[in-house]
Amino acid sequence: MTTIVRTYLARLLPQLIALAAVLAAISMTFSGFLNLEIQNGRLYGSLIDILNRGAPVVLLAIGMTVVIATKGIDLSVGAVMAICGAVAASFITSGHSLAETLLVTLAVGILCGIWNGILVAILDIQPIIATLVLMVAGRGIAQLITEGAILTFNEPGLIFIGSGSFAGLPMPVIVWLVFGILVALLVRRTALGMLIEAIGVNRQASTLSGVFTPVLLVAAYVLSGLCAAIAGIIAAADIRGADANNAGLWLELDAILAVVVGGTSLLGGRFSIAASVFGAIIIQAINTGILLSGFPPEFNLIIKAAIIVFILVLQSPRFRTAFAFLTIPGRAAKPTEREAK
Amino acid sequence: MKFAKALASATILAACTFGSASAAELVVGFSQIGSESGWRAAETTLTKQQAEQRGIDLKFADAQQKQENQIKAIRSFIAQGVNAILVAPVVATGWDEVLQEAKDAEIPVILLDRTVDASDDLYLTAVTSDLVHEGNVAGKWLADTVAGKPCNVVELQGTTGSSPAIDRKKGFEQALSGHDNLKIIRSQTGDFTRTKGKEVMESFLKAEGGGKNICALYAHNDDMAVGAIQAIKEAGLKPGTDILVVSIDAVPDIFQAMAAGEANATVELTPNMAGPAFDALAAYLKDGKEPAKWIQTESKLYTQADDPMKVYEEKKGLGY
Amino acid sequence: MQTSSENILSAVRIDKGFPGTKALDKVDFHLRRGEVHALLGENGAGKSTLIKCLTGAYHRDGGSILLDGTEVDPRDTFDAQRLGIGTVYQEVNLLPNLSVAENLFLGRQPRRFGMVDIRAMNRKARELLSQYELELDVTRALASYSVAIQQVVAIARAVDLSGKVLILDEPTASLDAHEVAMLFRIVRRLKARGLGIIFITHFLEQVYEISDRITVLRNGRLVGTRDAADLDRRDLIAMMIGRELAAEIHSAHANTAGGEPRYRFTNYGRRGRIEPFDLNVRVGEVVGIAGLLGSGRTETAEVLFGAHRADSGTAEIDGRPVELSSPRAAIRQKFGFCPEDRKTAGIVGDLSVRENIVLALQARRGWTRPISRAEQNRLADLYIRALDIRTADREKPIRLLSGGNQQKAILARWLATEPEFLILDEPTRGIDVGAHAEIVRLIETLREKGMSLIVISSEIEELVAYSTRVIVLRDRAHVAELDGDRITADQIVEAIAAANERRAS
Amino acid sequence: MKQKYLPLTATIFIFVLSYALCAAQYPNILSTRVIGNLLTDNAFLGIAAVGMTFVILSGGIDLSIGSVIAFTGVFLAVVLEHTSMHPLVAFALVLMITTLFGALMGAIIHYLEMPAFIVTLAGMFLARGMAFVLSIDSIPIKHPFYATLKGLYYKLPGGGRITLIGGLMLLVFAIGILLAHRTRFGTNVYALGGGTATAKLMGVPVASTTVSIYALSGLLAGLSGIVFSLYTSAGYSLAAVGVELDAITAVVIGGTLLTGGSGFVAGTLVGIFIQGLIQTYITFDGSLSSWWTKILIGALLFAFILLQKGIIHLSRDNRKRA
Repeated sequence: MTTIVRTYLARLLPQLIALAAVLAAISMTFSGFLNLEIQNGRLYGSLIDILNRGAPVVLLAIGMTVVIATKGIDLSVGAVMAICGAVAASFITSGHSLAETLLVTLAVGILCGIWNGILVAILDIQPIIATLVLMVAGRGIAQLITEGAILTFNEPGLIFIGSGSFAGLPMPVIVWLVFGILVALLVRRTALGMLIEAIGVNRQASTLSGVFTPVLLVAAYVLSGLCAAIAGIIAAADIRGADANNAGLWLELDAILAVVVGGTSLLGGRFSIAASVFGAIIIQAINTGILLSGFPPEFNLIIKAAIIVFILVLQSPRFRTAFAFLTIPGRAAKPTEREAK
Repeated sequence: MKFAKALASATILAACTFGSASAAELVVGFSQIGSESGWRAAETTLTKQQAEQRGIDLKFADAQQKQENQIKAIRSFIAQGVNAILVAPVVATGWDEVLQEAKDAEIPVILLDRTVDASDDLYLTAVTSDLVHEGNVAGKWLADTVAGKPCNVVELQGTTGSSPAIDRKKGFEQALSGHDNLKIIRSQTGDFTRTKGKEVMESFLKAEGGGKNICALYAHNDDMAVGAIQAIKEAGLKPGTDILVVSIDAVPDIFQAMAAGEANATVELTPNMAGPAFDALAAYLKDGKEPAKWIQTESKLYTQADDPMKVYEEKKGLGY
Repeated sequence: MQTSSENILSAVRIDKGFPGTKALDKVDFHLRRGEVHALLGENGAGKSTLIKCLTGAYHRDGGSILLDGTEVDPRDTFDAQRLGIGTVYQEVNLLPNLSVAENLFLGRQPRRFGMVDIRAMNRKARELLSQYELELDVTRALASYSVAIQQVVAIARAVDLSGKVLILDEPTASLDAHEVAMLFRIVRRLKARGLGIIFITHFLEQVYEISDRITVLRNGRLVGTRDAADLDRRDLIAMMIGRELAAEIHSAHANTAGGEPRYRFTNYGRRGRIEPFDLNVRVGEVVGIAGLLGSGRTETAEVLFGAHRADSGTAEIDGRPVELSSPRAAIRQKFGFCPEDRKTAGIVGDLSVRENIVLALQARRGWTRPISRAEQNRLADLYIRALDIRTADREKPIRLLSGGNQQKAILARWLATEPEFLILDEPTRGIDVGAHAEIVRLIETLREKGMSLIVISSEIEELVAYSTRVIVLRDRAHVAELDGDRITADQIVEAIAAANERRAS
Repeated sequence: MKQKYLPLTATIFIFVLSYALCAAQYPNILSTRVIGNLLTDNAFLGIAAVGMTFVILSGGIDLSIGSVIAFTGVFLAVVLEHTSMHPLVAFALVLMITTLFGALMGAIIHYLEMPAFIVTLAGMFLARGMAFVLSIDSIPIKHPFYATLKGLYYKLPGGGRITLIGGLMLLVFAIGILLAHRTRFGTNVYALGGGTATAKLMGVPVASTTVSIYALSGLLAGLSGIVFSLYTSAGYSLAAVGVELDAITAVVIGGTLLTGGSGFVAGTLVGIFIQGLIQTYITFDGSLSSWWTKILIGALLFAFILLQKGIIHLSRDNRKRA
């Protein structure tokens, strides 16, 4: 058991170090950063903000991780967020119950995932192009539902999901924690994780070994759609309205970055949900840090880009080989060790 | 049902079948920026309504927030031979050439809601509010309200680089200059969105001692203010009381907030720019009467004293 | 025979090691001008390593290479080519999306005014190919031509580029007899032009047909170099495997399993891949499949396993009709299949040995019923021990294992599913001698346990050793069946050759 | 007809057919104005798409071009406003910067073995960030030389114009076609798209080709930025958001496979024209709401992908039978 814990820690070490470094850097520019207090029965502080604000990207990153593990990519998640937010808002305002609204919204997310999955798995279209279709059209669909306006609602139950708190933590944090753990358990306690990794590494060999690849591929995109739906609900609930234009805009890129920062290769295969979650939190920490630092906003992108480039270069296979001592055992890429013939 | 109908119309459109091209009446092209905010949607709705009332055939083109698409649309309108063109320019610069083309083709152009950085003989008139003035009104209100007491202000800017963000900041700062008691302590972009407004306000609150150092919030649009109000409430403070909230646009939701005492003031940017524009156009086409180069809409200040719920009811059907 | 005593290429005391193995141990190799020199040895003997050292694909650890008497040290294959050593591989290493002419002149296209002169390039390409009796539309994509033509294009490119030494690494593996004949005509012509040609193949007949001299490697060491005319087949084989062939021949086919066939495929086939065939397999029987590459061997396996759905005929197990529409369907019937192309269709490289072993079993159980980690470990350890899979531990990514151990792990993957019908496509290709023997032994054991097996192999002696029956394929059709005493290397070769002759005539 | 021209021919056919259908409904679409507009309005996108075509042909992707266009515009505006530098010198300088920027990304992709998607995504953030740092205002460019350049156009009968930038786009396409099909570099790009490992074995200088491809994309994005600044006479850091997706779409519609190795620069031009035609049609119709515009564009993209799939499928079948 301890060895499993140790390998798990070893896997997450680079992300933990990067997160610690980012947090340390922020607390140097802003001294009250690490303060946590209880206010109105909930934890209150910048750290909590990071967890809370990171919720959409964390959720998207969870689904994106699984999609990327299959050697795919899902560019449509931002648009699906917008669609699902719009669906949730329009259902709740037209008088449906919270349960119905949530069910329908999640179903719409799943439907979007099935569409992407069919394009990729059945029609065999390259994932990046297949999901581009929904990325382009999806926001239009969301606007079609809201007719371009911000569709506001006042249903306390739905609002609670966005800004309520439970056990001292904001609801979005609870949601992604629970969902993340559920997905992690789902993929690791069942054989799903291994089968998905097998598909990502070698689809042909997996199919020949009897893995039901089309179904699993579709399932990966469905999971991604589901994650986007939850993220969309949270984003809408957070501002008590569905903003079809801005909800999830460009978040697909943040989610992909989160997965890559989390150390999952864009070429598919080995993945770690936890590492991607940390990747998303790192990205959110950078965003929040920039806001707290008081730098003028025109520097936001440059700071973000610089930090991300730095983290990615540290993770690149070549860099890892050149500075092997920095890498952790068990995960170090070994291009030097040639395949013996 | 609406879905199905719209789908059918799109199919027809995709097939490029012959449509019933209506003749005789006035054809006006309208190049809208996009549908990036509720205010924008309301402007589109109102423009279409106004056109319908006057029996004008409005050709609507959405530019998806891109200037290049607007230029393309204007050129297409010229090629199509419309009678007049309305443009809501996404950015102030870069219009000389295409406006010159319209002028050469003798098609009058009316600018809506924002002006451009071009010689004023290139367009018939501009129906806009004064963005700097809006900021100024907001600033004045704040200065009058705090009346000499020291006050730390946090500012939620619009999208970095957009002209409302730049001008509303400028106007506000002008109003504040000379009032040493008012100080902008933090200013970040909230991208004109509720989500970002809320997120940025949360950081402001953390960064300024849980909000104790903040006396007022100035947001470049109401949407960000609405987001920020939620953040203030969640931080355990009373928006409108502990932190004064002043913003711009006067969208319906801010009136609800004002009615609840959570927002203090907003400066109206009327979405009905098309009405005055069509009036000026009609006069011009009828007897060649050149309108003034700038038809300024009112930047009306609304406060909690102005029966916010009544305004809300008036505005909520306009597609905000 | 036109030979010159002058060596065009000499490799002296070449050393090359990989972690854990010594791939080449002070190997000497001399190639004369105008000779075809066969380089032979079992898989894993060091042929490929030697070639890669000569062409700079590997950097040798020791020894020297002399080309035309001057010492050379090619940095990479391109450098070797520039020096005069060109190589043509079994899998054509050209770009299928480029035109034939572009493939021929990539990197040295004729230019006019700084632009590629496409007309001149196409003209030169046609001229060049006419030397090889090829009349092609050189502007068409290479992919639109057969492998044989692509092979000739590759040779034309290599010779045109280098012009001193041509290395042919199993060039005939996927060619039919007619194409082989064409290729050999070309090789003879090149030989007459004074090129030194190194020829690597598994087909001994071809060795005798074309080679002047033969060098044999075994376990990374030089066994010897002989004139082809002075070395008879038996001696050659003895040099290669280090023991008499006779010892290998097993009496397996004597105890042919009796009883009714358990698996009955009738008129089974798929248009464009394999002609309909009849095949019956009994319990405890090994059916060998012989034939040249491209004769439909792999296609037979794939259609049996449902990797490509059959579009004609029926399959029955114990008289009960079954639908083998996909690998999953086949696996439900307790089928297993080790594909030929281990890298692309067999191993899942980044996953551990353990995961590779449990993959098929897990896939059959479905994702909702995971095999516990303890059970996975048990299975992995069981097969690592049983099949002697050499790996530091079961968590090592399988891509880091040697070919033979990868092959054993894939076998283990299927054994873990306790199959009753196992299809092995080239189970011994590209693996070292030790593993080779173990796999042959394993096939025996499985058969004795009552499993039904189909084994495809290009190594005829191997087929002879374990098959109870041998099916011979040619031109994507089943053409002959040998059983009992008729299963001998000569008979099989004859069947293949006869078939091919019939076709050639 | 040669197999490899099939996707290109299909694309051209679709373009001509849709043009005819649109013209049947709105005869004004046939006017020289519309034709002139198609060239002028899409000039910057077309130029950037040429670079994107090379990147995609080699099997890569470049997400940074939109940001680079914005950066170029802002850089030019700032330089021309604050210094007395001649625009031509500024052009040369900015092209050098964007080319180096592209080359740097190419080098990171090749030497650090990082996926192009991520490297150019970071490049996208960086270039946009640099533009912000230079200026957040939209700065008009009032240099007389700009007016001179904009005054250069050929007037067609009927009011249409072939502008300098429209002509420049055609020139860039012509050079791009030559570069792709008539130079060793071009063949090397296709070779990389056909398979990096094999290309390397065949002696293609993989490192320098990869770096050159991204440098070329950077150069053309810079040129596209110059064109954009001429088009709008301004520099604006929020300009050209999402142009990379438009460029990718044009390349895909033009028949180039995203997997690399197959396609035509000329196809991209047709792809650009098809996109331009769709926009023109939507404007002419003038009744489509914002959202239906997006949905329609997505649907058309999907239709083109399916069409391509179909063509490839057919051609594969033909080959098997041959």
